[in-house]
Amino acid sequence: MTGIEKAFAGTPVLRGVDFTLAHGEVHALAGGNGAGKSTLMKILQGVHRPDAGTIRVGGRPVEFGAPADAEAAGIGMVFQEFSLVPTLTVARNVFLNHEPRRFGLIDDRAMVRRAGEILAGMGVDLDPTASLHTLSTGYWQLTEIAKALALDAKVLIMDEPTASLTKSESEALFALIERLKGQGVSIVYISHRMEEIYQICDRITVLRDGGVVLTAALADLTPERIVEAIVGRRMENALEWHERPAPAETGTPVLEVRNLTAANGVTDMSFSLYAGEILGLAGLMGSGRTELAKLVFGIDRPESGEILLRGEPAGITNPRIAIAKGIALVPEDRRRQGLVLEHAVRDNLLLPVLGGLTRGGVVDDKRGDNLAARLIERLQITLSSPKRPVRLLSGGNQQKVVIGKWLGREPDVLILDEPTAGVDIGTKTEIIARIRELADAGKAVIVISSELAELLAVSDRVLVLRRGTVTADLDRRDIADEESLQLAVQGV
Amino acid sequence: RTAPQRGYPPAQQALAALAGKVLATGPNGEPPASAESVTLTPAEIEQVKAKKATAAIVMHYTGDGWTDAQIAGLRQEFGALGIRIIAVTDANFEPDKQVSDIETVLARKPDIIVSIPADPVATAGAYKQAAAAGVKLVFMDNVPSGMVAGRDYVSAVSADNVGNGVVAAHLMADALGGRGDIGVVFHEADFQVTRQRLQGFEQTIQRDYPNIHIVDRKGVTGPDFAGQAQAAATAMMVKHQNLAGIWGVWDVPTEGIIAAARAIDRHDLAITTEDLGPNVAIALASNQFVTGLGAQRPFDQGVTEAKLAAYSLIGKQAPPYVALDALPVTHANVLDAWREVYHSDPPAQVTESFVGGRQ
Amino acid sequence: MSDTTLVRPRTTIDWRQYAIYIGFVVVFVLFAIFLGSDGFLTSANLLNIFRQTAIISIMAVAMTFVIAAAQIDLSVGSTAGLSSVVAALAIAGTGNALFGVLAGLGVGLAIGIINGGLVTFLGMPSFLVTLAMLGIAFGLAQFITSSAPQPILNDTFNAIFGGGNLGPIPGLLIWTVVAVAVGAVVLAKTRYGRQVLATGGNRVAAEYSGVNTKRITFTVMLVSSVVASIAGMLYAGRLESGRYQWGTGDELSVIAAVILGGTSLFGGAGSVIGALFGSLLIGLINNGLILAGLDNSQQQIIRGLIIIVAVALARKK
Amino acid sequence: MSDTTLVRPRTTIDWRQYAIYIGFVVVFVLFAIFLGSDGFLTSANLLNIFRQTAIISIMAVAMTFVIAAAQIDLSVGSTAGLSSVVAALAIAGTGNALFGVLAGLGVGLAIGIINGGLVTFLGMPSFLVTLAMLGIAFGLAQFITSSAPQPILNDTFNAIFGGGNLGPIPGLLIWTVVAVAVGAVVLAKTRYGRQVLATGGNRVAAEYSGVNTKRITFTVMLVSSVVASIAGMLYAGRLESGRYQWGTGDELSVIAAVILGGTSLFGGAGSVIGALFGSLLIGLINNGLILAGLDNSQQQIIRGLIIIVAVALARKK
Ligand SMILES: Nc1ncnc2c1ncn2[C@@H]1O[C@H](COP(=O)(O)OP(=O)(O)OP(=O)(O)O)[C@@H](O)[C@H]1O
Ligand SMILES: Nc1ncnc2c1ncn2[C@@H]1O[C@H](COP(=O)(O)OP(=O)(O)OP(=O)(O)O)[C@@H](O)[C@H]1O
Ligand SMILES: [Mg+2]
Ligand SMILES: [Mg+2]
Repeated sequence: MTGIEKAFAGTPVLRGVDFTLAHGEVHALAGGNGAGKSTLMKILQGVHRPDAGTIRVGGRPVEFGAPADAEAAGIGMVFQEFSLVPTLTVARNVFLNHEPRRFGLIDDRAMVRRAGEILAGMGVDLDPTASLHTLSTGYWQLTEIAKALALDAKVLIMDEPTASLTKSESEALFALIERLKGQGVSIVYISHRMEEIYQICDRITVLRDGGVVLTAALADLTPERIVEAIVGRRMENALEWHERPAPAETGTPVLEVRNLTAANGVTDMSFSLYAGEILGLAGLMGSGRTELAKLVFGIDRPESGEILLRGEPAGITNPRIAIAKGIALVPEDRRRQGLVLEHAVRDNLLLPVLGGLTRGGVVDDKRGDNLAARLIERLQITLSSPKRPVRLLSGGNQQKVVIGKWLGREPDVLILDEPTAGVDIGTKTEIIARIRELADAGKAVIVISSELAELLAVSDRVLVLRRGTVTADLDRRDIADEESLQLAVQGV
Repeated sequence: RTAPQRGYPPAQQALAALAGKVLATGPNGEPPASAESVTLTPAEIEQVKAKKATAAIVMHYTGDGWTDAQIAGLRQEFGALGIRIIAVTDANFEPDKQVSDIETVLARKPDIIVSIPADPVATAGAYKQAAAAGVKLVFMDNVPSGMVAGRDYVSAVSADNVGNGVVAAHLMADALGGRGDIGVVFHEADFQVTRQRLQGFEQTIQRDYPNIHIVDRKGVTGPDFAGQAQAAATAMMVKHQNLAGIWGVWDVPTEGIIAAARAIDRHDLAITTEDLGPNVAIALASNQFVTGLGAQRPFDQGVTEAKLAAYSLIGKQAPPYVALDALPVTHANVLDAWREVYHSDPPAQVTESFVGGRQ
Repeated sequence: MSDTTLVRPRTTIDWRQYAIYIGFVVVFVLFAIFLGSDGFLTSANLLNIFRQTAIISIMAVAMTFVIAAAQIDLSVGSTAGLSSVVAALAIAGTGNALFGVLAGLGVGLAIGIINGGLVTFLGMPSFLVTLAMLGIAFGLAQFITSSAPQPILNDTFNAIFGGGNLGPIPGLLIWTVVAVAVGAVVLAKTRYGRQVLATGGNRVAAEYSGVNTKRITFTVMLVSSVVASIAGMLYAGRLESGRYQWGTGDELSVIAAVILGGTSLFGGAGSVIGALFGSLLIGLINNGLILAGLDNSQQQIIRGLIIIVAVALARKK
Repeated sequence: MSDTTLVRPRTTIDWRQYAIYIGFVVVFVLFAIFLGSDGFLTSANLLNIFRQTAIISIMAVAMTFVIAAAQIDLSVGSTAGLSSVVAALAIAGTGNALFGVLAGLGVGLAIGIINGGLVTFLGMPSFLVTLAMLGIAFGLAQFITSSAPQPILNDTFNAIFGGGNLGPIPGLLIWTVVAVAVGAVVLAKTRYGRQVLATGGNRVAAEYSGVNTKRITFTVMLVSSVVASIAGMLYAGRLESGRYQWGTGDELSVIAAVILGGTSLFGGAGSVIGALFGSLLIGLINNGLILAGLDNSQQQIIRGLIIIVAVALARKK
């Protein structure tokens, strides 16, 4: 790809980008949120048409009018925002528009079988006949990957494939990438996670504000150099752990969970959370971390056991009560749970706080705009206007909006489920700093993250969950390193 | 079930006795004047032409042969009288739409409005408003409540709907040889015209034909009159295995009754109805299902209404209520009846399907 | 990097924003030119257009909320009909206009609670629930009156509801202005309105944000029925009688007005003012075509063409 | 349509699976018990139910595709009416049944191309386009016939379309079986069917997956109109005449059948067999209530109640 330019509604997004992918290489594409990574790849996939520039595949110039053309040219993509149909099953999504057929009719049994094989190849246990809308983000992500793999593409674009995967799924994926590489498949790998990039990529290209600022073999680069290229300035390692004055784990905990059991998979779970404490939840996919959050926030109902808030039975039966009692949840799935995609960024940011903005029954839009502007500023959300649909934002910027919704208020208990999925390093630092700030101000925070490094960076204490119950309660100081925590998570 | 033998002298005599008679009385009980009595001298016609008057036709509906013939008659006569028609509206049976239509045409300040109220109560206000604006009103069939002939409106011209029902009853008796079980498909709505027909039919059957029993009655409400009637007729025939005949309140529902009889092979069913629509005319001509009907004379009715409107322009005293007698139609006279009703030759399909030689 | 072409929030497709207004102006100007001589521009006629569209406009205000919340209400027409006869019967029975009004509103409340309850608490699709209710209300109205019209002789009632004028201004126009003003402010400016839009845009996300989506769904259905019952009384007052046919088929006109006004059938977006102009556009066309002296079939054809062209033209802009 | 459809209340999915079948069986058994003596169970009557629902069922097959693709088609009823009169006129003119059929199909093609084109290439909401087309087709049919029925004397035509029987089996039943069989296979078992569901379930995702969503949208609208034109000829054959009123109001019955059958108005899911049973359930209720000797107002009330109860009960399962 040479001299690629693209603007949306007059806003330049790509300014003359050159990008080359060598045969059988894994090429990392990095950059801040809104740098233009996804847009560049969507142009290669035929979703967008470039305003200028040329694309060559195997030396031949090509014009992709639609994704079908790119597929025909042997290019497949794992979309950051997914290309899945919620009303269809996993298998039907995986083979969407490429269904195996016998006598002209779709052979569903063969389709389910082959989908099962692909998922197994990814080391995933997921029922191919499960309807997608019943599954959680982790499984959407895996289905999206399987869908791209099903194409047997020569060029495979992966746009933040591990954003909502846990370490074990990611490792399985990396092994798979190695195999594909062996088969001469070329891969573009977009990620915000430095260690992943070093683990599997050969070369890296860094975009900033729609321009290439760095292209080189990873071997000759230090992480610091890359981070500097991405954010445009030197900065200390975001995932450095600062030991904080341990909060007094005495007196009544802000939040206490006793023998909690629920239909969503949580079984006999107990723990307590103290004011000023940051509690990390580690676990495999399906381990019940999200489910725990859903129970505390009143989305799901417990069957037995109790939740105490400041020593009192919380009596939370729906999110409104939870919010009223000072609990906030940054949900795992920004598209389904976090955002009204068609609505303006501003309206999304203000939705939970409208009550506070209402004067004499009418919403005070001026104050609203100011608040929104402050949040956009603080989280460095890249957008053309707060009045445009959040749908048009880049993935990471959408995630920032979800976080912004709750940073807008000062909850006593803040639960963040995969808060930094898809968020760039610069902002990740900002978010972590903000979390520490809140804790220092005496708020209690629960952080769910599949990125253990991040978890270790923020937590004072880490709970390890497996099959919906607590298997370990570790003080941060007693955790030697990521590996030891990963072992605890896998339960070996 | 034994096929009834057609032909019943008492019924035929009753029909003969009925010829030219009008059984209905006016909205306020006025005795009916005959249409023939409404005439204009050449001098009067010149006077009218000189007025260069305009007229609006405000219908409850314009979607069938009857309203078509009415409007055709009005157009012809108004044309002859040099009166320009500035609007023809269709309320689709909705009184509120008709009120809107009246309000709208008043914006064009017509001298005359010829109209059939979709509802005597609901539309009264709007008609009074029109009368107050000095518009001359002539009504067809039905008059808004609380309006008085001569004061609020010129005159009302109506078909003899009671008489039409009576005719259909005698024709039914004739077809059934005076005995048998029959069903009735009526219009389930508060609509005077169709109610009078039902009344005429049922009363005649009960009064004159003790051996004919109405064993089932089902209403249709539209908009799919044919479909509803087919379902109703089918149910009647399923439930009453020896049903000999069905009366349909006008030709459109009757087409559904015909379809029902055809679908379940009841070719011996005797159907009588009202109004001479093309399809029932074909059924009559081809001797299938329909054995007779009572026809109105909508074209003549339109002509008469136009003349009465002209009366009002030149201050000529108009009779408060004019009625046109019902015309019994059978296989024998269907082609002539068509010419009489519509003042035009029957469609090719009707003449072609006439069995048993031209008349 | 903030661009000047500010698209207003909650846009799914830009044309929705202005289509209806452009279309309205274009049609109005054309009629003014070609029908001016036929009395189109007389104030009497322009007031007619308002009078004739008022009832649809008022129901369209409530329907805007229903559709913005990603629901639908097909029972508004027959709810109006039932309320008109119940009000008429109550007045005839008690001779008191107030009782009539209360009875009419009662009909709206009852139907709204049933519709809302079934949709909200049994999770039944509003399309089916309200379609069934359409039949039930229509049948009830016909049954309790044995399909006879119920005259209303109470002048106060007839004057307040639809019949009367305030000086030169028809009462129906006042009803419309009030309904539209309230609706527009509530939808665009209040927390409730924003929550309706959020519920329609993404029910789960709204729920996670602390919006009581059940309450929202229930209330939009309830209000729609209550407004429909008021519309029924406006029919009754205007036509000085209650009748089971009042409002028949209005559901389609009301929904059409709302969609013309730029509200998405899929929820999450809505414009009350747009709905008003949608309703006015349809009324404007009907009025103009009658003045033009076209017969019904021609009116039907041209109305369809005008709607398509108006929307298509605006789309191009 | 937009990615917001990623989220849809779960309830709109669960109950659908079996609701309609359970409802159908329950109602059938009740009628069999209480109306057995009124001839409900006679084979003649059961065939009647098929005969009376056939035309709706056939249009419902095509409408299932339209709604599954997140579109709507309100013009099917009047398209049927127009096709019936055009076919009748062509037969009267040429005396040849084949020309009649071709003319009728031509109507469907023309309307389908216009509907599909406006929706697909101008991005106009299908609700508005097809509502406008409803009026245009109806008006045209009335205009070209000056609202007179057009008798059809061609026995071949009348026999093939609706009128005739094949031995004991009504021709309409055969038409229904063929339409449903083809529709069910295409939707469930072909790539086209999957593409329709994907387009309706998440248009963007479908695009990303290489589906030509414009083509899908265009073709579902086109097929819907063509099928409607066939339905029109079935009316014509059954009633041995073409008339502009044939099909009036069918759009609601057809959509109701589809929704009852478990297709979501928001697209992405659809069941042809379900739509058939939806249509049969309505026909079953109508048939039973008429046999029971209820007058229309009572029928309306009870039909509504049965639909609500049937769906609610099934919902509980
Ligand atoms: N369809 C669109 N219309 C308008 N603007 C768009 C559209 N798609 C992307 N943008 C803008 O283009 C810019 C780049 O978006 P893109 O998704 O390529 O960023 P990204 O590098 O993928 O960021 P992230 O790491 O958050 O995924 C963003 O500012 C986004 O708002
Ligand atoms: N094998 C499976 N097949 C289908 N659905 C599953 C399966 N496993 C889990 N789920 C769905 O996913 C949810 C739990 O997975 P989820 O990944 O959200 O758990 P988690 O603890 O939040 O892990 P993570 O936060 O890493 O996703 C449950 O609500 C369940 O509906
Ligand atoms: Mg991206
Ligand atoms: Mg989770």
